[in-house]
Amino acid sequence: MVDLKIQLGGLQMKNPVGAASGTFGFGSEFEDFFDPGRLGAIFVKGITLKNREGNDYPRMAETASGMLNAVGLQNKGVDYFIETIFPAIKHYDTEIIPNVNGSTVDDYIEVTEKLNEVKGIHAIELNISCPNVKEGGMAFGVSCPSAVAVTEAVRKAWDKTLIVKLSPNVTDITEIARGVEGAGADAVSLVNTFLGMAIDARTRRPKLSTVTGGLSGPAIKPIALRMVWQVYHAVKIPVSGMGGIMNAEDAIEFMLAGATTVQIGTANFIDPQVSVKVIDGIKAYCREHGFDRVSDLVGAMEG
Amino acid sequence: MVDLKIQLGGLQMKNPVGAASGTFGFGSEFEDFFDPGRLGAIFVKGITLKNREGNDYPRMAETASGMLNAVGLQNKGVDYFIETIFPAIKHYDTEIIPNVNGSTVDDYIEVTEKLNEVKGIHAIELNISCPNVKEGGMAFGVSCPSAVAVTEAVRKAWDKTLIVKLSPNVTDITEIARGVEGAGADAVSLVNTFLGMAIDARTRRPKLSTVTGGLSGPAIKPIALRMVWQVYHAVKIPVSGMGGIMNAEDAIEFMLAGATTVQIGTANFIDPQVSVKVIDGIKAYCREHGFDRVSDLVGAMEG
Amino acid sequence: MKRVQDFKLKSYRRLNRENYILTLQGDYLEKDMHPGNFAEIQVPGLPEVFLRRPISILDFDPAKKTISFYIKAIGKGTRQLGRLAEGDTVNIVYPLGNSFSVPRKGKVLIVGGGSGIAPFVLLGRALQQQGVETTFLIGGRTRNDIFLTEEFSRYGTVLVTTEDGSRGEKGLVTGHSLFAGSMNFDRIYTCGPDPMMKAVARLAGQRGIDCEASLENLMACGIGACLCCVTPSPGGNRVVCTEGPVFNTKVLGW
Amino acid sequence: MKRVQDFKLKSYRRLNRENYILTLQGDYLEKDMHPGNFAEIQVPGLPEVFLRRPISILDFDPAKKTISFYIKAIGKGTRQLGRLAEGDTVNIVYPLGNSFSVPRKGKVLIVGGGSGIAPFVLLGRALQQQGVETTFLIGGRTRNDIFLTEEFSRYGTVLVTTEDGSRGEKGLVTGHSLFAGSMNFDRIYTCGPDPMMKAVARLAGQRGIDCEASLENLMACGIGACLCCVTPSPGGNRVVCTEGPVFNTKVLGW
Ligand SMILES: Cc1cc2nc3c(=O)[nH]c(=O)nc-3n(C[C@H](O)[C@H](O)[C@H](O)COP(=O)(O)OP(=O)(O)OC[C@H]3O[C@@H](n4cnc5c(N)ncnc54)[C@H](O)[C@@H]3O)c2cc1C
Ligand SMILES: Cc1cc2nc3c(=O)[nH]c(=O)nc-3n(C[C@H](O)[C@H](O)[C@H](O)COP(=O)(O)OP(=O)(O)OC[C@H]3O[C@@H](n4cnc5c(N)ncnc54)[C@H](O)[C@@H]3O)c2cc1C
Ligand SMILES: Cc1cc2nc3c(=O)[nH]c(=O)nc-3n(C[C@H](O)[C@H](O)[C@H](O)COP(=O)(O)O)c2cc1C
Ligand SMILES: Cc1cc2nc3c(=O)[nH]c(=O)nc-3n(C[C@H](O)[C@H](O)[C@H](O)COP(=O)(O)O)c2cc1C
Ligand code: FES
Ligand code: FES
Repeated sequence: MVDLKIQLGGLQMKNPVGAASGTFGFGSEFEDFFDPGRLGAIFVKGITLKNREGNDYPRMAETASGMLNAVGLQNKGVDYFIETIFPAIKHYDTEIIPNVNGSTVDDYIEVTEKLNEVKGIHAIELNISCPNVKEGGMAFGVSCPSAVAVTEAVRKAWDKTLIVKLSPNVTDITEIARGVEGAGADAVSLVNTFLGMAIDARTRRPKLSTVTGGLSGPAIKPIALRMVWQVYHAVKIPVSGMGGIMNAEDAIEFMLAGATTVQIGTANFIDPQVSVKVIDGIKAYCREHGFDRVSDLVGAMEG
Repeated sequence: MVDLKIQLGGLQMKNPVGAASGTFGFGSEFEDFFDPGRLGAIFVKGITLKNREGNDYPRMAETASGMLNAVGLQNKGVDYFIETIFPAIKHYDTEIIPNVNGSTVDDYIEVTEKLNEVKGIHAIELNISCPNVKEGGMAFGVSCPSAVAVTEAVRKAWDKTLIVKLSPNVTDITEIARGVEGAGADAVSLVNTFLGMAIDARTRRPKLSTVTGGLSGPAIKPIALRMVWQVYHAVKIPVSGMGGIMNAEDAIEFMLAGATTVQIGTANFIDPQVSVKVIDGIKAYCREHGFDRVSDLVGAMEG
Repeated sequence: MKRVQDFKLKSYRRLNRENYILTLQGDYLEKDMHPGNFAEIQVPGLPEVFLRRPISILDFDPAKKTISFYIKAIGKGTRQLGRLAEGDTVNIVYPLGNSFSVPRKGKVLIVGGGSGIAPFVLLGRALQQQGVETTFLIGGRTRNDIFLTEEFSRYGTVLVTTEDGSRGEKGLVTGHSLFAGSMNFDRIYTCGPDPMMKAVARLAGQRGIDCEASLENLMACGIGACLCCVTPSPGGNRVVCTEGPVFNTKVLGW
Repeated sequence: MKRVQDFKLKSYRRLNRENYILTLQGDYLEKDMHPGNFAEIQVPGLPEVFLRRPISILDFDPAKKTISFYIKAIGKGTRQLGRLAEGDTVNIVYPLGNSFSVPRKGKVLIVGGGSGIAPFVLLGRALQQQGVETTFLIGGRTRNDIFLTEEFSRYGTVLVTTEDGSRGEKGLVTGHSLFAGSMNFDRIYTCGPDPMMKAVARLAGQRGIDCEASLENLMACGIGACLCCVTPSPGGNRVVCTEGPVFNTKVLGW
């Protein structure tokens, strides 16, 4: 028997595998494929204060072992989430974790305050790393003072587990991680997408309406893994690791590098059942390699 | 007739395609496959003041659409290059461009001063972005003041075209590009490899002896392309673009994004004849799309 | 119910250099499929093709547990699918998207071009079953670009236009003489290149005829999870893979 | 001269579940190939396999323009190569690396294990042509891991060890009774797992016999351009793909 339970900050998860924000809708999109309640957590798609239409089409481009997206946080706003979406998904036997976004610190605070009143939400993920919005987003996550400022502000408005999602588009991700740790984050999640771009040589035009977008998928895995390893050694709070996880082996590598939990993103598009396969694969690995608790994998890479 | 000639700073190249440092040896390794003199330039493998053994085995790991390397600048030192290697390759009808490395600013200066005396070398590439050495290397390239300092110092020791090779492992590559432009660089080349890592889940050990290494190949192309485009709009000096170029189409995308010349790296390992295919492909593209001069491609992406 | 499922390539029927029909056979076949539904096909064996490709369901046979696709090779993925051998495994997510509305009686026109004709075999059959009188108008550059007309002729009248006049009337579908006369259709269905569909929608609108278009779009997930596949509309961005691919063209503001 | 060249898969011969021989045929075949040379084979159709794979040249036939490889499926790439169908295109860079030295007369011992037996067909033949008396000592876990002995027996005496004693002497190659007696070999050649080669080198050294080992190593380019493939030696890091893969074990300090 392998104990899959894991603790992310104050949040108890029944297994270490979550679905990454923006890649799993609100969970219901996957109901035909498996019971979303099997996941450790669902990081639901990015939420803002008000309704957002997102960016113009085209918003997506395929790249070698990856993809660029420029969705731009299309969503119906926090009130709609609280009133309409959450009631329809809260019965899943898993943690529903809203991904909180804003153009200004006040936006972040307002969204957080509203979520703070909702029973059944035990953690939020503060997204200071979205590369696809004109204002706010990644701008907060690539400078230490602004990352600290927004984390501190949100910390005051939020009573439960606060996970801050970091941008990989920085020189030193450990500096930002330490900053948000000091500002009261209970955990960090990384990485969000890398700022990238694609051009159609034939038309000589950018492939995305926004020119640049966020790169995700296996292409970024080696960089994401390195950052998780660096942050694991730089802070005391737990890390939720992601970036190109396609199977259980990838997930295990992130845990060995120091991730307490993992999130599956782009892989959900390739195989909608991937997350349950990852859960089963982690369990099998623990059994085979003599780990009684999945938590023993965390940081277990041998130097 | 398409005019392939192109000007990189003061350096006249007969076509815009170079071989990237560390991926083409000194050129002679490819003689069986094609005449290295067909290239616009050969950026020969990284040179240091003294002989370096490089890092321990294993130095390489395959990743999704890419590879990690941790060679660590294995080379026999600048004197050996000047006395033994250069005389054997200088007959190639192309520009031989040494890639200059150092652990300290003085190292860089000393190597440069020696090369400055060599007839037939018209440009050097100052590598301030090697992620695989304990001292110097990338450390110079990820902070603007130190990038500026080493560029200024080398500028004084070097009379001809000075190309500075930038690290992509930074928050804002335009800041560093502007810094080295101000410090006297005639051109910038980008990108060097991304700091990444790989773990063997079975053995729970890092795949590289150095734990982290440099990621190259098509996986990084979208990020490299974005950086070239940003730098093109940030500085007046020309850009030599690279990162995952596998074919002519990729090379054209870099030129459309703003690269005056391109460099082929990892692709040389997959197809040793790739660079001539890229030259031919660029020529064909120009013919098809009505460009008389390859230089007209530079920055020709339509917003 | 949507499924991810492995199939075996049962037969490959080449129509010409660029067009082919793939028939897959599975241990199981979902039966709840409707005209306009599509599948997300995983392209095996090509590093450059990372994402699945959306392809309309051409036909299916519950008894044989087969499902087929009509594919036009226009790029890396669609070319690679055409290189598979019989017996190869192909993984698909299906059935996806909404479907064309099928009235209980009346007279309809179906206008298709390019690979946009694929959904019209299932649609034609469903319409016939309801006793709807169907006219198919299929356009292409030359007669070598016109496919599936034999199939369509089982379900209704087939008209053709080609740009070079090598088959049917010369010109674009929207220039067909049909549109000159009185158009007593209750609905027009269209699928094909965007400009064609928009022109058809305009002609329909002018005559007050209801029009449904099935849109193409770059998709990542096909199940409404990524929000990559949007089309603008007066009411905001619409998610093509779940709200569509079939839209009433009024909804799109066309 | 080294070449990058497309070949067609002419025949696939499966030895058992994990071991097989691929024979490729080309429009042209480089003839200047020597025992110990290898090729960098591009693995088609698998996104996870980005780099070529180094594989020793098992044999070649200038008349038929064929070249063959003995491959043990141990990972992604070597498994995928075993899934190719006849007629598939395989691109290789060849011939690469240095080669075993072939003396003009005398008596030699060849010690091989695992996939490390591949270079010894060409070597055995070359030695025979020189009139050298050759003994092959091949080791494996069980008799199901012993291959190519029929080939080898054409060029010399073949001895076998298996760990379970199911064929030949029981134990490791280095435990073979041969090593107990007086070893009047002029040279020992070895290829296989590192620990085996090191043990063989030690035994050779103790007896003052010259020893050549062909090393395995992770390679990116195979042509000396990347410096990824190194092995430590008292004289510094050696580049395995150009200075090797064959080294005199004294050079390696073994
Ligand atoms: C709901 C739906 C149903 C479809 N049904 C069919 C069908 O039955 N048969 C069929 O042959 N095709 C169909 N398509 C189109 C098919 O999905 C594309 O042709 C395919 O994805 C192209 O992939 P590729 O790898 O061959 O092209 P790529 O190499 O990826 O691209 C080649 C070129 O085509 C453009 N392109 C690719 N996909 C699309 C797209 N979806 N929309 C607009 N431009 C695109 C690219 O930007 C590029 O310029 C359908 C699309 C949708 C959304
Ligand atoms: C000069 C030379 C000649 C060779 N000749 C043959 C031959 O004739 N027949 C044959 O079957 N094999 C031969 N090999 C070994 C062969 O190259 C590897 O088995 C192959 O590259 C493995 O690829 P893969 O994708 O199947 O394994 P992967 O999936 O890439 O790796 C599977 C596991 O094997 C390890 N591994 C992979 N390659 C090597 C290597 N080269 N050295 C050490 N560990 C490795 C990996 O680290 C991993 O743990 C030779 C190697 C060299 C260097
Ligand atoms: C289409 C798409 C939409 C995304 N939307 C969000 C989002 O709203 N909020 C967020 O924090 N991250 C978002 N992300 C980032 C992912 O959650 C994840 O951090 C990233 O994709 C890296 O993981 P992966 O490589 O496994 O996909 C999005 C990613 C994709 C591909
Ligand atoms: C094996 C290897 C060795 C390299 N050595 C050097 C080097 O010595 N100096 C340098 O500036 N860049 C070096 N690089 C970086 C390349 O020149 C290039 O910047 C990088 O690989 C990105 O391009 P690519 O994706 O086309 O390979 C090396 C890259 C590889 C893969
Ligand atoms: S393709 Fe992902 S939402 Fe439509
Ligand atoms: S594999 Fe590149 S130098 Fe040997």
